[in-house]
Amino acid sequence: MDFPILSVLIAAPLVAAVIVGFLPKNRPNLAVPVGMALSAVPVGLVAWLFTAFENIGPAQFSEGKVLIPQLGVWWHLAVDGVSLPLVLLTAVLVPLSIGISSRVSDNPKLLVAMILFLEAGMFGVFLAFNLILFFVFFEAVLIPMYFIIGIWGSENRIYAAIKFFLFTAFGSAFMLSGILYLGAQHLATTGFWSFEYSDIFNSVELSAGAEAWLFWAFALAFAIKVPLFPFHTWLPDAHVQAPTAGSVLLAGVMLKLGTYGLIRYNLVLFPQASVDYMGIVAVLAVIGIVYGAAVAIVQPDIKKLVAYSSVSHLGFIVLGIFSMTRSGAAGAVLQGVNHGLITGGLFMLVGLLYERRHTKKIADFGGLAKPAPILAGVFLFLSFASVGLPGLAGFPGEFLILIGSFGTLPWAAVIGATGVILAAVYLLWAYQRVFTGEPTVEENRAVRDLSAGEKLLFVPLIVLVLVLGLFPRILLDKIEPSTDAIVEYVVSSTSGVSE
Amino acid sequence: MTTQLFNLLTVAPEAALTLGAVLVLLIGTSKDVRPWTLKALTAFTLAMTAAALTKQALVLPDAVTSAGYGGMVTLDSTSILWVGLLYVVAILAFVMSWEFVEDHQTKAPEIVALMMLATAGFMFMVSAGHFMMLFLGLEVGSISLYILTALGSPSKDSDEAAMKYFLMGSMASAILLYGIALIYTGTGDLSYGGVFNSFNTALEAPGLILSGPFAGHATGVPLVAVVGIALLLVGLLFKVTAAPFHFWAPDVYQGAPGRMVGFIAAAAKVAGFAAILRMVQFPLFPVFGKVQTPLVAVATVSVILGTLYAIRQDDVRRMLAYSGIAHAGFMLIGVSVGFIDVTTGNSGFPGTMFYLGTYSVTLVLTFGLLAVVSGDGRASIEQFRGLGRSSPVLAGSISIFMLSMSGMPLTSGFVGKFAVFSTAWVAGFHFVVVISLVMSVAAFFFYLRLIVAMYFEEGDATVSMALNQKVVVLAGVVMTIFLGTYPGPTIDFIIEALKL
Amino acid sequence: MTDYVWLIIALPLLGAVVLHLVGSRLKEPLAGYIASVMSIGAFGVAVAAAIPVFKGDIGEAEIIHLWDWMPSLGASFTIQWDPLSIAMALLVTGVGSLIHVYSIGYMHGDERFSRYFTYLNFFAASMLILVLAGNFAMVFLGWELVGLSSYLLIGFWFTHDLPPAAAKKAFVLNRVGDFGFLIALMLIFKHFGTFDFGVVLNNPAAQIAGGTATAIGLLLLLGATGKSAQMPLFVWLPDAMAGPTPASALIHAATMVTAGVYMVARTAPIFDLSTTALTTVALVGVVTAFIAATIAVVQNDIKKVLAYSTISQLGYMFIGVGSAAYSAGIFHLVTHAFFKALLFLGAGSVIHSMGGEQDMRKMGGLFKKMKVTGWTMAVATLAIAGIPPLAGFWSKDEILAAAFARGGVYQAIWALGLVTALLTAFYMTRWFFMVFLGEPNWDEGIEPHESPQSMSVPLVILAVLAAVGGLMNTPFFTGFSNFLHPVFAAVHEQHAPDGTLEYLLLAISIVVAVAGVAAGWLFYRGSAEARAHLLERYALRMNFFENGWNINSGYERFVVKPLGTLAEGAAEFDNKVIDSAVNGVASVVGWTGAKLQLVQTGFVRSYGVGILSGTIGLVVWILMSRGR
Amino acid sequence: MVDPSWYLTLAALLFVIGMAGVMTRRNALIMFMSIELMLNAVNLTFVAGGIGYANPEGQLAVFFVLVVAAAEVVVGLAIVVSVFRRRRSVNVDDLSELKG
Repeated sequence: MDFPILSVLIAAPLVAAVIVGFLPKNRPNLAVPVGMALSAVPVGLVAWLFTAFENIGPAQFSEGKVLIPQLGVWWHLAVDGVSLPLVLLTAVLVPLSIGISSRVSDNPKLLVAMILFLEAGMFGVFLAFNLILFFVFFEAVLIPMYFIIGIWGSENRIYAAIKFFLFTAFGSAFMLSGILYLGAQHLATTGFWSFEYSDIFNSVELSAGAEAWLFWAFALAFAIKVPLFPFHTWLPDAHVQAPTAGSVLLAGVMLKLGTYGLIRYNLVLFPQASVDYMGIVAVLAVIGIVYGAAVAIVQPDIKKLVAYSSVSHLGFIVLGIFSMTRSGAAGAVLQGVNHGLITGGLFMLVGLLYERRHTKKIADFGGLAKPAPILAGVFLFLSFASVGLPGLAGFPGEFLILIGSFGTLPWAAVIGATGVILAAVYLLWAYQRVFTGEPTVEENRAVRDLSAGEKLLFVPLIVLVLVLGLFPRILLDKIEPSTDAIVEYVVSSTSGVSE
Repeated sequence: MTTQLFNLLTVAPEAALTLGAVLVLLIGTSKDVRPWTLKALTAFTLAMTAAALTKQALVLPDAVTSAGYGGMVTLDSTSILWVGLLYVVAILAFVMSWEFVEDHQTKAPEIVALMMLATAGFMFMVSAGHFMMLFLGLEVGSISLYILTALGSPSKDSDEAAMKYFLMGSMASAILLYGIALIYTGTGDLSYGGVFNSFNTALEAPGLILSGPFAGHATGVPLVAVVGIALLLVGLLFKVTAAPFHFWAPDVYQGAPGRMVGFIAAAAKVAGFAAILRMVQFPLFPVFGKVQTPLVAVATVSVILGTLYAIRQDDVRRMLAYSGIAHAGFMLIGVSVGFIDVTTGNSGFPGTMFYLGTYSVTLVLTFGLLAVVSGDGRASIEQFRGLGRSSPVLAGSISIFMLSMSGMPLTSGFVGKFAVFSTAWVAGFHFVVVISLVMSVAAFFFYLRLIVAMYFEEGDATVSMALNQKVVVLAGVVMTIFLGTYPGPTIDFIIEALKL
Repeated sequence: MTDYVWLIIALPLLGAVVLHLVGSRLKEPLAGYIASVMSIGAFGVAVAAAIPVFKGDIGEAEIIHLWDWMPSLGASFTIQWDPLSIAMALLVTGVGSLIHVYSIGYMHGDERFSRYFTYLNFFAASMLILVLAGNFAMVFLGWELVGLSSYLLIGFWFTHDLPPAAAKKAFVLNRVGDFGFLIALMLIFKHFGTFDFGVVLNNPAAQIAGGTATAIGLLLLLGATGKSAQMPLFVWLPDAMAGPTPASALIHAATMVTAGVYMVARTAPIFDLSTTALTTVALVGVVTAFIAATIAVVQNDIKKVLAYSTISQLGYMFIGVGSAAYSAGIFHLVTHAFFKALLFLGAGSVIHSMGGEQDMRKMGGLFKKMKVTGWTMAVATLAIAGIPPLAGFWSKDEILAAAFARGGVYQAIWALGLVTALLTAFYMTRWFFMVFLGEPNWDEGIEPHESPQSMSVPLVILAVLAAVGGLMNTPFFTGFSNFLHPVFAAVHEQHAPDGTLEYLLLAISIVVAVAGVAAGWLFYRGSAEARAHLLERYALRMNFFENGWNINSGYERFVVKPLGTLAEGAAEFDNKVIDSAVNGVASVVGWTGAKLQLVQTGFVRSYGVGILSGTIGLVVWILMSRGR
Repeated sequence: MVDPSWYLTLAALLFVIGMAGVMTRRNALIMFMSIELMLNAVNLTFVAGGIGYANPEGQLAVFFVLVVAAAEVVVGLAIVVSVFRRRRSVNVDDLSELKG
C-alpha cells in the first residue's frame, strides 16, 4: 500500500480543524458549513477505503513508522473487519453532529474544531495497531470531549465533564500498567522493547495469573468506557449535560471504543482469561441490559432516557462479544454501528426538541405530533429501529448476538431477550407522552417542524438504518472474516467454551 | 580522563555568567541605568554563555571527558547536558520575568546579577567533580535564590517565604555538608573519583581502606560514610522538594514574587536532580543498592502526598508547588531504577532526564504565564475565570502545559512518565507504578481545575502578553507537542549523552 | 415458473412507499384508489400464481430466493409458495382488497386520509411477508412488521388519548409474545443451525428430542398467544378497537390476529413431535374461546362484542390446530375471515351512519334504515352462530368433531367448545337484535342512512363468501383440506370421524347453534324493561363479565404496578448507591487532602521537625538496607 | 594523641544540639546561631577527618565552609531585618500565614 490512506484519514480532520480555527473571527456562522464541507473529506476517504477493502480476516492497509525506537513505540496503522465499520460510523456521524450544532452561538469555531480533533482521535483508536499508540489516542479523545461538554454543556456541565474525564482516565491507568507489563514481558523474552500488537501477540508468553490480572486491567478500562454496569454512572450525567453534538458522538462512537477494545485486546491477547471470565462479564452485561432498560422506563428526562437505553444496548454488544461465538462477535460489531446511527439520531432529535422548547422533561411535552409531524415520524422511526424491529438496522445485530450467545450462554440470552420487551416499553411510552394526544401547553402547539436543512441531516441516517436493516450483508461480509478468525483463535487456543 | 590544572574551557559558561553578573552590578552602581543597557548586557552575557557552551560541545568529541582545576569540575557530555538545560531554564526565566526586572528600576541590576549568579552556581554544582565544589555551587545558587525570594516588591508573603526558605535551606545545606564531611571521614577523599574508588575497593575487599583512624569501625563501606551518604541525599532531596523534605516549597512558591517563582523553582529542581543523578551514576554508584529502596520509598511518598495535597489548593502557585512534589516523586522513581542493564545502557536515567528537561521548561513557562495573569501577588484560581475567551493564546498554552504536566498523551509529559514507568516496571517496581498511575489520574482533577476556570466558568479576566513572551511560550507549546508525538531522536540523544 | 410472486409483496409495499412520499399532495380519493389498485393487483398476481398449483402442476413447495439477509444464520429473503401460503396470500389480498375499497368510503373526509392508506398498504405487505416467508427469520420480520402496522393503525387518531395508549399496549403485549418466539428461534438455530423451513420442518425428529420439541412448541405458542390474542395476552385486542373500524376488520379480525394459527399450522412438524405442546395449544384455545364468549355476552359496545367474539373464534382455531386438525383450523381461519370481516365492516357502516355512535343501547331498529347492511349482517350473524349451510357451521363443526375424535382430554375440550358455540350463537343474536331490530333508541339529531356504494359493495361480496364459503370443505366435499394436504402430508393430521358418529356430532352442533339463536331471540325480542329487571338480579356477576373477568385490572395490579415499582427502585438504587459510591471515592480523596493540610502548619519549626524525622528515617533505612 | 573518633562524636553532638536549636527556638537570630553551630560541627568533622587521613583536604574544606557560612549569615540577617521592619518582631512563629 504505497498511499498512506490511513494516516491521511487521521490527518484530514486535523487539517480541517486548523482551517476552521483560522476562519475570520467576525464570521462565526461560517464555521458549521465549512466544518461540514471539510468533514466530507474523511467520508470520501472512508468510502474509498470501504470499496478497496478485501473481505479477508487479517488487517489491511498496514503502514508503520517508528516513533520511539528505544521503547518499541510505532506509528502503526491498519484496518480490519472489526475496525472498518466503526471508522465508517465515525466518518458518517461527524458531519451530522457538526450540522446539528448550527444553532450554537457561543464560539462555534472552537466547537467545530474540537469535534474534528475528536474525529481524528477516534480514527486513531480504531486504526492503531501499537498498544501505546492505541493508548495515546484512547486518552487523547478525552480532551476534546471534555471541552465539548464543559464549554457548551448545560447547567451542571462542569461536574459532568470532570466526572466523565476522571472516571474514564481512572480505568485507563490500569490498562496502561497492563500495557507496560506486556512491553516488559516482550523485553524479557526477546531482549528488546516492543508494544507492537503483532509482536506482543506472537512472542509474549503469559502465566495464567498474569493473564488473569491483565485481562481485568484492560477490561476495567473498556468496561468504564462501554459503560458496563456498574461503571455506567458517568454516562447519564455526561449525556444530559453535553450539547447535542457531544451526545451524538459520545453515544455514537466513543462508547464503541470500549467494545472495540474488548474484542481487539481482551479477546485476542488474553483468550484463556476471556473464556474463564466470560460468565462474569456476561452477568454484568445482562444486568446492564435489564437494569439500564428498567431505569430508562422511569426517567423523567428524555435525554437521560436515551442515555440509559444506551446502557441497555451496549449490554447486548458486550454479551455478544463474550459469547465467544462467531455470530455473537459479528453481531456485536454490527450492533456497534447500528446503535451509533440510531442513538445518534435520537440524540439529534432530542437536541432539536430542546432547541424548540428549552426543556428535556417529558412531562413538559405532549401532542407534538400535531405541530411537528415529520419530527415525530423520524422519532418514531428511530425508536422502532432502536427497539430492534426487523427490517431496520437495530435488528440484525441484536438478533445475531442473541442467537450467538444462546449457543454458549443460554441463560444470558434468555434474560437479555427481555430487554427487547422493555425497550418497546420505554421508547413507545416516551413517544406516547411526548408526541401523541392533543397539545395542551401553548408552547407545544407552536413547535416548529423540521426545517429543510434539518431534514437533510436525517436523510443519511434513515437511509443507512433501512439499508443496514435489509442488507446487513454489506457490513457483515466485511466483519465476519475478521470476527470469525478471532473467535476461532480464542476457542481453539483455549478450553472451556462449549458451543 | 585528561586533567590539566587550568582548563578554562571547563568552566567557560559559568565564567561568562559570573563576569556578566559582576558587570551588571558595576553599572548598577551608577544612579540612572537605562533599561536597554541592562537588556543589552544581559543579552550579551547570555550570548557569551551560549558560545561557551557550544565551544564545549564542539571540543567534547576529542576529549571525551576532561576535568579542570584538579578535578574540581568535570566536562563531559552529561555535564554539558545539565548545564545546557540550566541555561535554557535561565534564558526562559529572563524572558518571562523581564517585566519584573523593568518594574524595579533601582533593584534591577541586583535581580539580573543574582539570576546570573544563581545559574552559574547551579552550573558549577552540576558540573562539579568534587564534593566541595558541589557544596559551593549549591550554596551560591541557593543563597541567590533566598535573596530573589525576598527581593523585588517586598510583601509580608515574600518576607515570610524568604525567611522560611532561608532557614530550611541553610539547615538542609548544613545537613548535606555534614554528610559530605562524614563521607570524607569514611573514605578519606572528597573528589568523586576518589570516593568512587574507595567505595569500590571497600566493597571488593572489606576492611582494606580501614587503615587509619577508623579501623574496625565497619566492614565494607564504613558506617560513617553510609550515614554521610544518607545525609547527602537528604540535602539534595530537599532541593528537589521530595517528601518529607518538601514543606518549604509550597510556602515559598506562593510567597515569592510571582514573576520570579518560575526561576526559583525550576533552577533548584534541575540542579538538585542533576546532582542526584551525578551521585548515583558516579560516586555513589558502588553503593547504589543501598539507597535504591529508600529512594523508591521517598519517591512513592512524594507522589502520594504531592497529589493529595494539591487537590485542595485554591492558590494556583501553591497547587503547582505540590504537583511539583509529585513530579519530584515520579522522577525519583526513574532515578531509583538505576541501571537495569549497564551494557545496553538500559536505565531509568534517560527517561528521568527527558522528564526533568520537559518538566522544568514547562514549569518556568507556566509560572511565567501565571504571573502574567496574577502579577506578583497570590494567584487564586478565580483570577483565571473566562480567560479562555478573552485571551485564547495564554489560556491555550496554560491548558497545554497543564495537560503535559498531567501526563496526557500527545504531550511531552506523557512520554516522560511513560519512559520512567516502563523502565520502573522492568526494574520490578510494579506496585509503585500502579500507585503512581492512579495518583496521576487523581492529579487530573487539579490540573483540569485551571482549564475549568479558564474555559467553563464565566468571568471577565483579561490580560495581555508581551510579544517576546508569546514567542517563547508558543515555542514551548510546539516543543511540548513535538516531543510528545515524536520523541525518539531526543531520547536517543539523551542516551548518547548519558553514556559514562 | 411462478418466481414473480415477489410482486405480491412488492405491489402493496410500493403503494405504501409512494403514498408515504407523495401522499400529502394527493387529492383525497386518489390515495385510496392507488392503495386499492395495489392491493387488487397483488390479489391478481396471487391468483395467477396459484392457478398452476390448483391445477396440480406444482407438487411440492416452490422456493423463490430473493436475497441474503444474515447468511451466517441461513436467514434470507425467501418466498415459500405452497398451498398453505397460497391460501393465506389469497385471503390477505382478497379480503384486504375489499377492505381497501370499503375504506375509501369510510375514511372519507379524514385529514390524514392518504396516511391511512399508506399504513393499510404497508400492513398488507407486512402480512404477506409473514405468510409467504420461507424461513423463520423472515416470518419474524413479517411478524414484527404487522405488529408495527397494527401499532400505527390503532394509534391512527393520535390526538385522542385512548388510541395511542391502546396502540402501545398492543405492541408491548405482542412483544411479550415475541419474547417467546425469539427464544424459540434461538432453540431452533441451536439445534438445526439454520432457520430455513426446508431444513427445519423437513423431518425435525432427526434433530430434536421430544423435550426440545415441547419447549420450542410452547415458546412458539407464547408468541402466538401474543399475536392472536389468546389467554393470557388477549387484553390488547378489545382496546385495539380504538382504531379505524376497517383496520380492525382487516387486522384485528381477518388476518393479523390469525398469524398465530398460521404459525402453529406452519410448524406442524414440530408440534407433531410433542403431544404436550399440542394439547396446551388446544387447552389455551378452548379456555380463551369460553372466557371471551362469556365476556362478549355482556358487552354493549358494538365493536367490543365483535372483538371478544374474534378472540373466541381464534380460540376455536387454536382448538383446531391444537387437535392436529390443521387444515380444519386453517379452514375456520378462512371462513372466520369472511364473516368476521363482514361483521366489522357492517359495524363500521352502522357507526358511520350513526355519526360515530358505538353504544348498542342507543341503536336498534336500524334494519329499516339500512337494508343492505341489515341483510348482510343477518347472514354474517347466522354464519358465525353456526347455522348450516353457512360458512361458520362447517368449519366450527369440523374442528369440534376432530377434537371429539381425538378422545381423552380433547372430549372435555369438545364439550366446552360446544358450550362456547351456544354462547356465541346467543351473543351474536343479541348483537343483531340490539342493533337492527327492536325500537330505535337513537340520540336525537341522528339520521341513519345506508352507506355509499364503495362500502356496501364489499359488504355484499363478503356476505356471499360468508354464505357459500363453507362449502369449500364439508364432510361431503373436502376440497380445501385436499388442497392443503401436501403441506401436512408428513404429519399425523387428525380428521373428523366418519360415519354415524360424524352425523351425530353434526346434529349436536346444529341443535346447539339453533338453541343459542333461539335463546337470544326469545330474550331480546321481549321488552327492554323485562330484560333490565332480569339483568339486575345478576348485576354482580354481570359486572365481573363486563370487566372481562377483571383480567385487565389483574394485570394492572400484579404486573404493571410491581414492575413500575421495581424500575423506580432501580433508578433510586442507581442514584443513591452506585453513583454515591462513585462520588464517595472522590470525596474521600478530597477529605484526605483536607486533613493532610493540617500537617502543613505554616510554622517553620514544625517543617524542621518534618525534615529531621525524614532524615532520621532515611539514615536508619539506608543503614539497615541489605543491598550493597 | 586523642582518637579522632572522639572528635567525631563531639561533632555529632554539636550537630544534634544545633539541630535541636533550630527546632526549639522561636527567635530567628538564635536559629541562625544554631545553624552556625551545625556548620561548626561539620568543620570539626572535616578537621578530624583531615587529621585521621593526614591529608589537607579536610582543613581546606573548613575554610570554604567558613566563607559560605559568613555569606549565609549576611543574607539571613538581611532577611531578618526586612521582616523586622514590617512586623516589629523576629519571632518565626509569627510567620505562619502561608500554610495548608
